[in-house]
Amino acid sequence: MPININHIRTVKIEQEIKESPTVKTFMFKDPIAFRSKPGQFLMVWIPRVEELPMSIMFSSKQEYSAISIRKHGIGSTKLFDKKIGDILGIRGPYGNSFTVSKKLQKNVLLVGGGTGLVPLIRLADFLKRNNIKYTLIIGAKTKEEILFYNLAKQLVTNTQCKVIVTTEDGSFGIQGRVTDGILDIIKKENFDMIYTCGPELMMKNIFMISLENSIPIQASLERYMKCGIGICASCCINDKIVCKDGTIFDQKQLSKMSEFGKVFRDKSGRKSRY
Amino acid sequence: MPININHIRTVKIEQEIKESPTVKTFMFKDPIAFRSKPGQFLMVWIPRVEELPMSIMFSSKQEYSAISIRKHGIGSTKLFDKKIGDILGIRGPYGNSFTVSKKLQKNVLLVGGGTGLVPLIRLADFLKRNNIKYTLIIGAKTKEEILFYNLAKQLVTNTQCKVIVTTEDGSFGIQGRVTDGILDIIKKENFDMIYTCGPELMMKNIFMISLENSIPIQASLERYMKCGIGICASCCINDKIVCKDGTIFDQKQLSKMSEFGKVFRDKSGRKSRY
Amino acid sequence: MRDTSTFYYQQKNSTGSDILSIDFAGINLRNPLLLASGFLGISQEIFNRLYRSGIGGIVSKSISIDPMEGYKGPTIISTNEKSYLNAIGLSNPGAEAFSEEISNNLTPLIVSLVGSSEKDFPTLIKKFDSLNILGYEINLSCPHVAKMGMEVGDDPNLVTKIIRTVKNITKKPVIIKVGVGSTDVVQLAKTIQDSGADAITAINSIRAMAINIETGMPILSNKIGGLSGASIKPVGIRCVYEITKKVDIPVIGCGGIFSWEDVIEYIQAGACAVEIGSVIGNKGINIFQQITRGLLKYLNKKGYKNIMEVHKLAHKY
Amino acid sequence: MRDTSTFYYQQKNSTGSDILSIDFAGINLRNPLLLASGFLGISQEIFNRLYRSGIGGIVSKSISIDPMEGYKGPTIISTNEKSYLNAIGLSNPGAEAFSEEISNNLTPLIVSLVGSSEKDFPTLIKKFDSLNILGYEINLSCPHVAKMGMEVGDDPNLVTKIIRTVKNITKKPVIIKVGVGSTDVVQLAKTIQDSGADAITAINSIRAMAINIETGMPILSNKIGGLSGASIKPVGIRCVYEITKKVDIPVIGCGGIFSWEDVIEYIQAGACAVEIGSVIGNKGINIFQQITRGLLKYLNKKGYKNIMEVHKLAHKY
Ligand SMILES: Cc1cc2nc3c(=O)[nH]c(=O)nc-3n(C[C@H](O)[C@H](O)[C@H](O)COP(=O)(O)OP(=O)(O)OC[C@H]3O[C@@H](n4cnc5c(N)ncnc54)[C@H](O)[C@@H]3O)c2cc1C
Ligand SMILES: Cc1cc2nc3c(=O)[nH]c(=O)nc-3n(C[C@H](O)[C@H](O)[C@H](O)COP(=O)(O)OP(=O)(O)OC[C@H]3O[C@@H](n4cnc5c(N)ncnc54)[C@H](O)[C@@H]3O)c2cc1C
Ligand SMILES: Cc1cc2nc3c(=O)[nH]c(=O)nc-3n(C[C@H](O)[C@H](O)[C@H](O)COP(=O)(O)O)c2cc1C
Ligand SMILES: Cc1cc2nc3c(=O)[nH]c(=O)nc-3n(C[C@H](O)[C@H](O)[C@H](O)COP(=O)(O)O)c2cc1C
Ligand code: FES
Ligand code: FES
Repeated sequence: MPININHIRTVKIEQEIKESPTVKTFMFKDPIAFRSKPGQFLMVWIPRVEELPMSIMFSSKQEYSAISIRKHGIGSTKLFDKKIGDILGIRGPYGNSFTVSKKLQKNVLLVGGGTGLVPLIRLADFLKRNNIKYTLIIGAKTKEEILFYNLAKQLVTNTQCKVIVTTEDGSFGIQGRVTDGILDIIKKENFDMIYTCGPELMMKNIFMISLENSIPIQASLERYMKCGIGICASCCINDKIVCKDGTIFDQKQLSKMSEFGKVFRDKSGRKSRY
Repeated sequence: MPININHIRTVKIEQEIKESPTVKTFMFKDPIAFRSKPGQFLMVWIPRVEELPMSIMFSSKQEYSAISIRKHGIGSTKLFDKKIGDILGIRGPYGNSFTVSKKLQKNVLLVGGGTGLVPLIRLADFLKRNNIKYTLIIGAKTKEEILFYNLAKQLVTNTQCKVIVTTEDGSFGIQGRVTDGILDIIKKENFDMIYTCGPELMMKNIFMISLENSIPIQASLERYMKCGIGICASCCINDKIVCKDGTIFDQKQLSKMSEFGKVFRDKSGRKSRY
Repeated sequence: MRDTSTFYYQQKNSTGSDILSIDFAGINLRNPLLLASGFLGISQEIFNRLYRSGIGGIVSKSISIDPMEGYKGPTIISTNEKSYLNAIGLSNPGAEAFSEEISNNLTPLIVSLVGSSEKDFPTLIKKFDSLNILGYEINLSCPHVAKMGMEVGDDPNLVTKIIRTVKNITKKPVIIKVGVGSTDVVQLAKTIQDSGADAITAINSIRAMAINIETGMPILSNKIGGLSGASIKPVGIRCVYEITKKVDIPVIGCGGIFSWEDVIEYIQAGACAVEIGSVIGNKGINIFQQITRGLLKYLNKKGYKNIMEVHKLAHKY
Repeated sequence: MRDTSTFYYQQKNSTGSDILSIDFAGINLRNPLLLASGFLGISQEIFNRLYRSGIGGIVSKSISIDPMEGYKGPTIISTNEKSYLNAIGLSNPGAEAFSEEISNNLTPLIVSLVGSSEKDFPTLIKKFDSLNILGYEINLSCPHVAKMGMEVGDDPNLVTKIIRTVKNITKKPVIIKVGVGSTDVVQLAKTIQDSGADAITAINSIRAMAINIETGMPILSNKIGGLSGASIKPVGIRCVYEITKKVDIPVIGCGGIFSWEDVIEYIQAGACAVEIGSVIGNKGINIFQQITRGLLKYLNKKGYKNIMEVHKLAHKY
């Protein structure tokens, strides 16, 4: 029997990692998500509470997968409050994935903000295993809120790759927003691709920078998602179905999106402005 | 996608052979039935008329299959009256098949009456391709009603195999019922298996003879069948579900069947005596 | 009354425990798996074989006063890998022949009855009431035989009349089988409870149809039939859940059970036992043993003492 | 009125022929494939994309007067490879926002409306009647929103009131969408015809449920939802067949269409067009092109001049 990835499968939280005061990572056994491509996401069922899209986090353990949750509204807070031994439901993996070509990509830049770092960490692991040089910029508000720094450091050990941190309050690394430090970094090296995930306004800025500097870009968009399988349209941006056509779009696609960084749809499907 | 053999598939009659005044063979393209094992049957849909179980007939053409119909009641007569180009529905193949062991079977006897010969012709072809010696006894009432004689003759050409015909009126071959001639034949050779299909009372007699002569036997039973997949019980004989446990039973199984040759169930499921 | 203890040794589960045994409406079974009506339901020897192979109980084919030949073929077709469409036309050997068939029955057998008015039932009950059977299931929900199935279930007055008539003349438990027809199944269940029935079976197959596109012809000889199998499981689960929210008499779940997981789902939805049919067309009768094994493994892993510990679990949320 | 000829060049099929074009209730479409309500039905840009990709027409998400957020997740789950269970809770942007969304519409669009009483409809129609749309589909059959779906469809008087109200205030065609609820669908269809509606869509998803056995919890946040996809196709076919036997207004078939074969089956059963939804979850929106290609191949092989030559074929037998 082929596995129906749309069928909710239950997993048990076997390990948790406190990443920051508001972000936790849960590990669970799931061979399917373990084999997913970098950038893909799961729909995560918090029983009798909510179902939320969550990027698939890096996990070094065979057959295991993970998610990293920022405590935010009701749904994510209930998820954040789960403990080892608790049951979650997952379906997926969904979405396309970051495109990496060994021929074209020799030196790439990864720019992540907040939980947008989740897919980038998996991507970093993928790049490492494919011997592609990368620089990862981790953006955070304060030192406390920096995510995955030690993990990222570990990944770049004994490679030419780099991890750079920016904090808005300057309590660690470069002071400023990720978008502030990025120009300097771009000028110093020849990047042939930018991969980014994070708040849409941050990505919009990075996209503008990528255009100005003629560097190709791939951005993973986050939209309100109900189905994850391209039938409800709640995730739409212009004529793109983010959960199915995306979540990752390239420069050409992003250029055509008048709503990128400007308009999103709320839970009822009404358009709102950022 | 795996093929659902229970799904009715339509086939077009591409060739017809008049076997006797009351029996016709229809050939049609069906790769699935072409690959069926000797002794299996199809459920044949005569659109808006009936659905009848029909043994799968021998067909020499790759990817083609065939059925041979005796004109009998309403259903089979409507089927018999079909013409080249007409559409039939089929599902299956169903049922087990004749068991042949190259190690144990060196010289076997095939005894068929009427359309019971259909699965035996396919078996004969199978035996030929496996270089197992056989003697086929074709039973008929009159010369006119002898089925598949030329085909059988063709199959035994350049082999050690034999075709023997018995007619009740003596108009061809040995005079008498198949069961009459059989004793002489059995005495002359060492048969290590009897395969039989035909009217149940005929098979019952052959079964008795097999017991008396200590020759193993496999008989293909025909019962009233509605579903062909073991759910309706209309085909039951004692605690056996003929369409699924059979249609082919061995000596040990037949020995335990108090209803064999005695009792059958009618369309309503009531038991009747032969 | 019924003493089958000497007939079959496997009265208990192979583990020797009572982890699967259930009890409802005065009916006690070694496990909750019943054969659904219409499947292999006319032969005592098959009943014995099913019981030997591990089934909890058996519901016979629906029996009418007179024998019925049923419709011409095709009477059963497959709509997808795990679902079937049937219009058998309630073919059955009739009360006389079937009461003879089961006259020496020792298996846990429920006789399914079908009639077109309340007047049929005294005659039917008379034929069976002295036999060694556990009770009756009355089929008010055959989706494809006019006047004998759903049309009865869709008429609440007739339902009440039939139940009262039957309860008046037998002391054995009376189970009413319902389907999703043109009446609200929860409303119907309330009527059934109020009329004095002992239990409800939900659901029968759902009125449906298939056309062969090559010819444009309806495939079933009766054109319209009943959809069964995996396709209808979510509807069956919903009915059991909704009925057991509103009604107190036990409900037997039926519809699309293919695995032990499906059995647990029905019991969590509120079922006190289950009936299993279509899967036999895919997996044969050994499926009962397979499901039993799966249930035992699950219950042992979870540490339950009896399967009924998961009963109505879904109602808690 | 509507002149989309300059908007999209593919008004005709790629063959340039009218072999797939259909006409019912004053609605003319280049092919019989409509997007079912609730699928991708809130974005004009997606409508344009769907039309470019070959769809015949579009039915919007059911729109209520006020915006609705819908239920919490999960709102859509999969019951098997080709079937889904949903309780979206009729989330929609509301009449105001949606009329703005489609204010420059050039696609063949039918607006689906949902309301809890006949009083809602004048307000709704006022928002849309001056826009470039083909007509309305009124959803009387949502199986999981109290007072806004099936409960309406199950009340024949309310159905009549709603249809009369709507027909009085608009000249555009009015299609009524029905499901299999607690009323006989054929009876309901007669009421709909008698009340003056122009067409019927059958069927909506079927009330159903799924429980996660690991936790014993209902999976959908609303517990009960609607079953759609391949599982319900035989029920949809039956409804279309039975309705078109008794009722003369056109019927749009819906439920479980995954292939061109399914489209032919619905049209042979009596459908004048079809709505397609769940398959998008499996095959994406290119499925419309694929189905169109399959239909053309079949019709050409059979020598038909127009797809409606197979209309109601199954009624001949
Ligand atoms: C593809 C994708 C990947 C994501 N990956 C992660 C991740 O790895 N870690 C993480 O913490 N968060 C991730 N998110 C965000 C996450 O799904 C939630 O949006 C967030 O947790 C807030 O949920 P809430 O219910 O607590 O918020 P609420 O209080 O309900 O709402 C706050 C805001 O969160 C957003 N939101 C709520 N529900 C959803 C939903 N179903 N889909 C999308 N956005 C929603 C909306 O913008 C909403 O306005 C991802 C989102 C998407 C679309
Ligand atoms: C496994 C199997 C293989 C068969 N193979 C062939 C074959 O190759 N060629 C052939 O001509 N016939 C074959 N038959 C018999 C055939 O299926 C019909 O029984 C026969 O054609 C008479 O059908 P009828 O509708 O014309 O008869 P009717 O007039 O309806 O009935 C006459 C008798 O035919 C038998 N019969 C009718 N319908 C069925 C049914 N659905 N299943 C079984 N028996 C039935 C009953 O004994 C019935 O009393 C086979 C039967 C079985 C069970
Ligand atoms: C071939 C067939 C015959 C049936 N006959 C009966 C019957 O006689 N009486 C009855 O109450 N239900 C009958 N049913 C319905 C089943 O008992 C059961 O309710 C339905 O098939 C759903 O269960 P399943 O999905 O496990 O098959 C029949 C179903 C099938 C497929
Ligand atoms: C996620 C989802 C949302 C739906 N929303 C609506 C709706 O708003 N209005 C409506 O009339 N039908 C709605 N439906 C029902 C569909 O339009 C359609 O009738 C049903 O899904 C059967 O068709 P299908 O099997 O092709 O999906 C919805 C179905 C699904 C799965
Ligand atoms: S989340 Fe439903 S279409 Fe993307
Ligand atoms: S024909 Fe139905 S069980 Fe054999």
